[in-house]
Amino acid sequence: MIKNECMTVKSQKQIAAAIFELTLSGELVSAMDQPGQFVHLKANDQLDPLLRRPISICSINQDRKEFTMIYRADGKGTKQLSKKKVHETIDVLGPLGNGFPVEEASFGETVLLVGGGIGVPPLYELSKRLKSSGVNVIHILGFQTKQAVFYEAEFAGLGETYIATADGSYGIHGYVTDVITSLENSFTTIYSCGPTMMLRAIEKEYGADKKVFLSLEERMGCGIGACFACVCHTADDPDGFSYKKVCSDGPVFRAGEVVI
Amino acid sequence: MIKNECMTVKSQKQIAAAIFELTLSGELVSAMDQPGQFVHLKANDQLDPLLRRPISICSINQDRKEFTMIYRADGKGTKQLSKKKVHETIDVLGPLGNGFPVEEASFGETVLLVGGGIGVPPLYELSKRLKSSGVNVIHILGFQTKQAVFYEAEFAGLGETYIATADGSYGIHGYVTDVITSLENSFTTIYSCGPTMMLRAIEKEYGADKKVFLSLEERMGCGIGACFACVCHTADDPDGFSYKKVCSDGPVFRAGEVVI
Amino acid sequence: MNRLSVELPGLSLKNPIMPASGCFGFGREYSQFYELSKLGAIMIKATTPEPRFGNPTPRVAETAAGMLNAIGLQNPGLKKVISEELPWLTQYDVPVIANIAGSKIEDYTAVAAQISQAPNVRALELNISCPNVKEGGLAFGTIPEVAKEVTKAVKAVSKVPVYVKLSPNVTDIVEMAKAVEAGGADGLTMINTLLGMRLDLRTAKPVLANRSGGLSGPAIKPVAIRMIHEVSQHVSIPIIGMGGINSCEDVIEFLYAGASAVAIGTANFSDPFICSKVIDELPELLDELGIDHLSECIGRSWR
Amino acid sequence: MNRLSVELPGLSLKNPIMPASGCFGFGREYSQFYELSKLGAIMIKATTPEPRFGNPTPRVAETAAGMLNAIGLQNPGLKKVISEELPWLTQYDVPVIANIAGSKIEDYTAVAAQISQAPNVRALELNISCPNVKEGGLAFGTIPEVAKEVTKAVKAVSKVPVYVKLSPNVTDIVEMAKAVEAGGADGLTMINTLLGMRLDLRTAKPVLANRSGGLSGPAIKPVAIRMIHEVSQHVSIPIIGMGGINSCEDVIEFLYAGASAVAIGTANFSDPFICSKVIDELPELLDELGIDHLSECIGRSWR
Ligand SMILES: Cc1cc2nc3c(=O)[nH]c(=O)nc-3n(C[C@H](O)[C@H](O)[C@H](O)COP(=O)(O)OP(=O)(O)OC[C@H]3O[C@@H](n4cnc5c(N)ncnc54)[C@H](O)[C@@H]3O)c2cc1C
Ligand SMILES: Cc1cc2nc3c(=O)[nH]c(=O)nc-3n(C[C@H](O)[C@H](O)[C@H](O)COP(=O)(O)OP(=O)(O)OC[C@H]3O[C@@H](n4cnc5c(N)ncnc54)[C@H](O)[C@@H]3O)c2cc1C
Ligand SMILES: Cc1cc2nc3c(=O)[nH]c(=O)nc-3n(C[C@H](O)[C@H](O)[C@H](O)COP(=O)(O)O)c2cc1C
Ligand SMILES: Cc1cc2nc3c(=O)[nH]c(=O)nc-3n(C[C@H](O)[C@H](O)[C@H](O)COP(=O)(O)O)c2cc1C
Ligand code: FES
Ligand code: FES
Repeated sequence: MIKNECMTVKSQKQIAAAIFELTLSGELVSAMDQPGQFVHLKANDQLDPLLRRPISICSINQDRKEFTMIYRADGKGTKQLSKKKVHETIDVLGPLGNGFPVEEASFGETVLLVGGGIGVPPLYELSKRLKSSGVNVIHILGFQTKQAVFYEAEFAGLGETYIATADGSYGIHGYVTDVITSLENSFTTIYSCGPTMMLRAIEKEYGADKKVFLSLEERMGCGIGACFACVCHTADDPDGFSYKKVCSDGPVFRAGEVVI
Repeated sequence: MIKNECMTVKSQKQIAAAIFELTLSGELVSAMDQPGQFVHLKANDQLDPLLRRPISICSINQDRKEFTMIYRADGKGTKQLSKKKVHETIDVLGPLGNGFPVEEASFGETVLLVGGGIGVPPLYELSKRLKSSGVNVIHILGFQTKQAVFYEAEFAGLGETYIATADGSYGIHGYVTDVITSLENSFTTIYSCGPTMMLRAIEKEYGADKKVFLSLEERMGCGIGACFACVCHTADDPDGFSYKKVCSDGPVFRAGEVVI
Repeated sequence: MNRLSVELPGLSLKNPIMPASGCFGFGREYSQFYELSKLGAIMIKATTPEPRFGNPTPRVAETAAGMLNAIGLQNPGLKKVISEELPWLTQYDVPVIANIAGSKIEDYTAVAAQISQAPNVRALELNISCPNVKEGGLAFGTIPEVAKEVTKAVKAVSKVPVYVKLSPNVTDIVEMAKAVEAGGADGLTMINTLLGMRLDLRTAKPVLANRSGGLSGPAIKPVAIRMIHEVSQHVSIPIIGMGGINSCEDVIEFLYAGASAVAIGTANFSDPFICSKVIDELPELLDELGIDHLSECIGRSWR
Repeated sequence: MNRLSVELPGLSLKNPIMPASGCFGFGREYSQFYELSKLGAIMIKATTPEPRFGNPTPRVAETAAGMLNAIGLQNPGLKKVISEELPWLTQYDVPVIANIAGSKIEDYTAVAAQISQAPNVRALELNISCPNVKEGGLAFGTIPEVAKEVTKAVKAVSKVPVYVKLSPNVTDIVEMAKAVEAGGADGLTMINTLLGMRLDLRTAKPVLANRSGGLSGPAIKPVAIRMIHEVSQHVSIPIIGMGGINSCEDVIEFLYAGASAVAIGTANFSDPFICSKVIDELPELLDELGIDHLSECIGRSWR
């Protein structure tokens, strides 16, 4: 059930270069049931910026009716968001979309959670859920550079965690795909979120042999499936009329389901 | 010398229905030398609302580098202004325009200060200055209704003060012009600020016999004389090409100087 | 007395508020938020004879107090709209205005002839002004003679009144309005989006895959008001106004300008409850303004 | 090397930044804030043969991310501009672009012949697109043949290159641009304001005394970018771009679209230092984008 609520800022802090962690509380949290869903936010009641911003849910605390997200303050909307202080409110529409299927991994299995940049956050709630189902989680998290790294300790607390940086300033020098190749090939499933290039590489390499779930990004209007801004072709009809909407059919798709 | 400064909110409080008193501090105050000048404000760094808002200077405290203004939070810009809290900053351009000529009244003279609604504030600094020059000040302040009345005590502390309300809910029932008529005709000068209708009535009645100074209002673009948004005809050439700019030639004009 | 009711050709509206075409799909998504029967009417997504996938993504870009879109008329095609979407909407007590589009006159007549027979379709909205479609659609919206022809052709086959949606991207909007009135239009809807573009600072290329797109939202409201103000004084058919409406105050401004009802587009994206809210809040604003019935507002700026 | 320099017909610009006509008077007021010699050029307020008082007030109204103006070309007239304003500006090392307006061809030629002889006037900007003047001025900006004629006539008498300022209120901006190019224009400036209107909620009447006015500011930027993007691919004369510029990023976007230099209008009102700031900040943005010289940006969206 999608809700629209002015939620209250519980905490806001910068946790890496231009990266903020924001916790909100409100009734809307009770509707959050899948990792990988997102919320659509408006941090102002003015006309500039006009549109909502889609941000993934990073972790959920039902007891406290709180959820946390992590975002990069880069453009107008996210910068405005980063100025919100404790006790102020933010207009939240959510939870939106279909998240990662936790049930696809069973007790004792090993799965890879592969994240790139601001694609990392939704993997955190996912990892917590998988872990509590007894799944063995391995995290491979890629960042541009050392200053951009966040949540290493949090992920490490849940399972083996590899950090890669594109410039080699921290962790493994290279891309997450390099790290996957270097691992022993004992995993059954990949859950991934990050830049399109990264998702394409993962789909290409592992889409055929493993269960692979990819969370896509697309520019959005409504965020709920009404405006057709965020469609992609389905893989079985790449030039035809059939489509999926990233906002309401996704953002998580099974590899091979849509054209990315 | 006009300055542009991000000034700091020292206090902000509501003092009547939708009426706020705001005190700002900064170096810009040192340039404020006349009562009746105004500042041009922008309370946001977004594009909505886009334009600055002209607000009169109500009182100046050079020692503390502070000035106070009083405004009605009515539309977009002023509502936004009213949300600004202590320690936040506001972008101020000022001081602008030419204020009331204090020197036109001499020691021992009696002058009327006639204000209507949000035209009342600039008369406060004026009154303080006149008083300190030994001028006898009488205030006639008109408001719509009881809830809109402000600064009665402040003005009463400086001189005789009459409050009129249009609906009779407080003070004298009627308009400021009614009050003037009822007074003994011993004053030499009127300084006035308020609705155009009121200024016209005062000009018509007293413009010929008394020294009358009127502060006009006009929609503004630049506020500094560059855009020609705020012009009025001069009284000696009411259909011709000669003009005055309310922002930079005014906002205070001598009765009979411009067409109002 | 219902202070908000409006009678227009083919349309008995409970209130003057309807979602604008393309901003509300076929209503399914927004039905999660409020009862669709509450709406004055629904303008459904443009329907073409065949299904269309539309343009590549990105299809939207934000601008100052506005947005650009280049959806490219994606829709499931006439058959599916008639067999799936319109029947679904019959559960609600709300008249449907079917927005129809195409690239040649036959497209328009093909869709009009069939869709106008659906029981809940009470009017057609001829989209002769979509800026995001390459194949010649532009001429319909910018050349008065062509606009008149397509209007005439559709009128000849439609079972319900026909409203023509005008493009603001013309030198003389009054001339266009008069042409479609002469072609038999029962009403006008205006305005569609302004043609615009946004470039990406890093790549230097357009943000939209389609390069240019249609500008909507509050940014275009002054243009819409100006055009409706002009056109309403020169035609005798009613106007459904749109372009940047975001509040009750905006609705009243459109009525003052000369519109008889309004549609809300982009604002649904920032506030999914906007249509419902505006309907709830209108009576209070009328009280404040001392207006008994909404109809008193129509054209008050020039009457 | 000056990374910001631009060479245009008649104009050797230190940088591509100039205040737009009508938003900077004749420079006097802004000279309180910064050294005018810093500017690439100055586009002065429109000059007509005789003094003009302009329209009644209110002359401005705010809109979402924009504003409407209906100043009505108030100016002191040719004689005073030549005897008082232009000489005052000679104290600054800055080329002047004289914006000229009128209601008949003879007005334009009369002003052009004389003002183009002023030593610091390096180019003319033909304002054939002012939406706020009643007497027939509209035809110059909307009918290609008429625009071509006035361009030709002015070219025949001007001592300096002639830039023609295009109105966005047309169906086909490329056609207009080509017409004035054929008329001999040395360059284009675009865009002027969009026609718009705002109504007062209480009175139901237009906020502007002139009823309608010209819409400027960030709201219109996507329209400006789209038009410059189109026109720059179809003419071989340079474009000075304007419409909603508020930042360095906006400047670069206009250059990418195809402008060779830019003018800043409305933004001067919210930030009197805007031109100066943008000039100061441009080099840093070029560094960030890895651009050596600004000229590399021109037309990059379509090259
Ligand atoms: C399903 C989903 C989940 C996301 N989760 C996160 C997250 O957890 N953390 C995070 O930092 N970012 C996330 N993003 C990306 C985030 O939405 C953009 O970074 C953000 O919208 C940019 O807004 P801005 O104000 O910074 O930029 P601006 O440049 O002001 O944005 C302009 C417009 O472009 C859109 N836009 C710009 N970049 C993107 C993008 N990458 N994806 C979609 N729209 C974009 C904006 O929404 C806005 O409409 C997610 C995106 C999607 C689609
Ligand atoms: C010289 C001068 C001094 C003023 N001093 C005061 C003061 O001390 N206290 C006070 O409360 N008000 C004062 N005003 C009026 C004040 O400027 C307006 O009330 C204010 O601009 C309205 O802004 P808004 O955001 O509430 O309204 P909106 O409706 O959002 O305003 C829209 C646009 O119209 C302009 N506008 C609306 N009303 C007026 C108006 N009455 N005068 C000029 N422009 C207007 C706004 O500036 C803005 O550009 C003064 C006006 C002038 C010209
Ligand atoms: C995402 C989007 C899709 C649109 N699709 C259509 C469409 O299919 N048919 C149509 O006639 N207009 C379409 N429009 C235009 C709107 O119906 C409306 O005329 C315009 O957006 C102005 O109103 P607004 O500012 O309230 O959005 C679309 C607008 C948007 C933003
Ligand atoms: C108050 C005002 C006055 C203007 N006067 C003129 C003018 O005299 N001549 C002219 O060619 N353009 C005039 N313009 C248009 C601007 O030069 C510019 O083309 C337009 O405002 C778009 O740029 P902007 O969005 O940066 O303001 C005026 C604009 C404004 C806002
Ligand atoms: S964002 Fe509107 S359909 Fe997905
Ligand atoms: S407001 Fe611009 S000249 Fe007065």
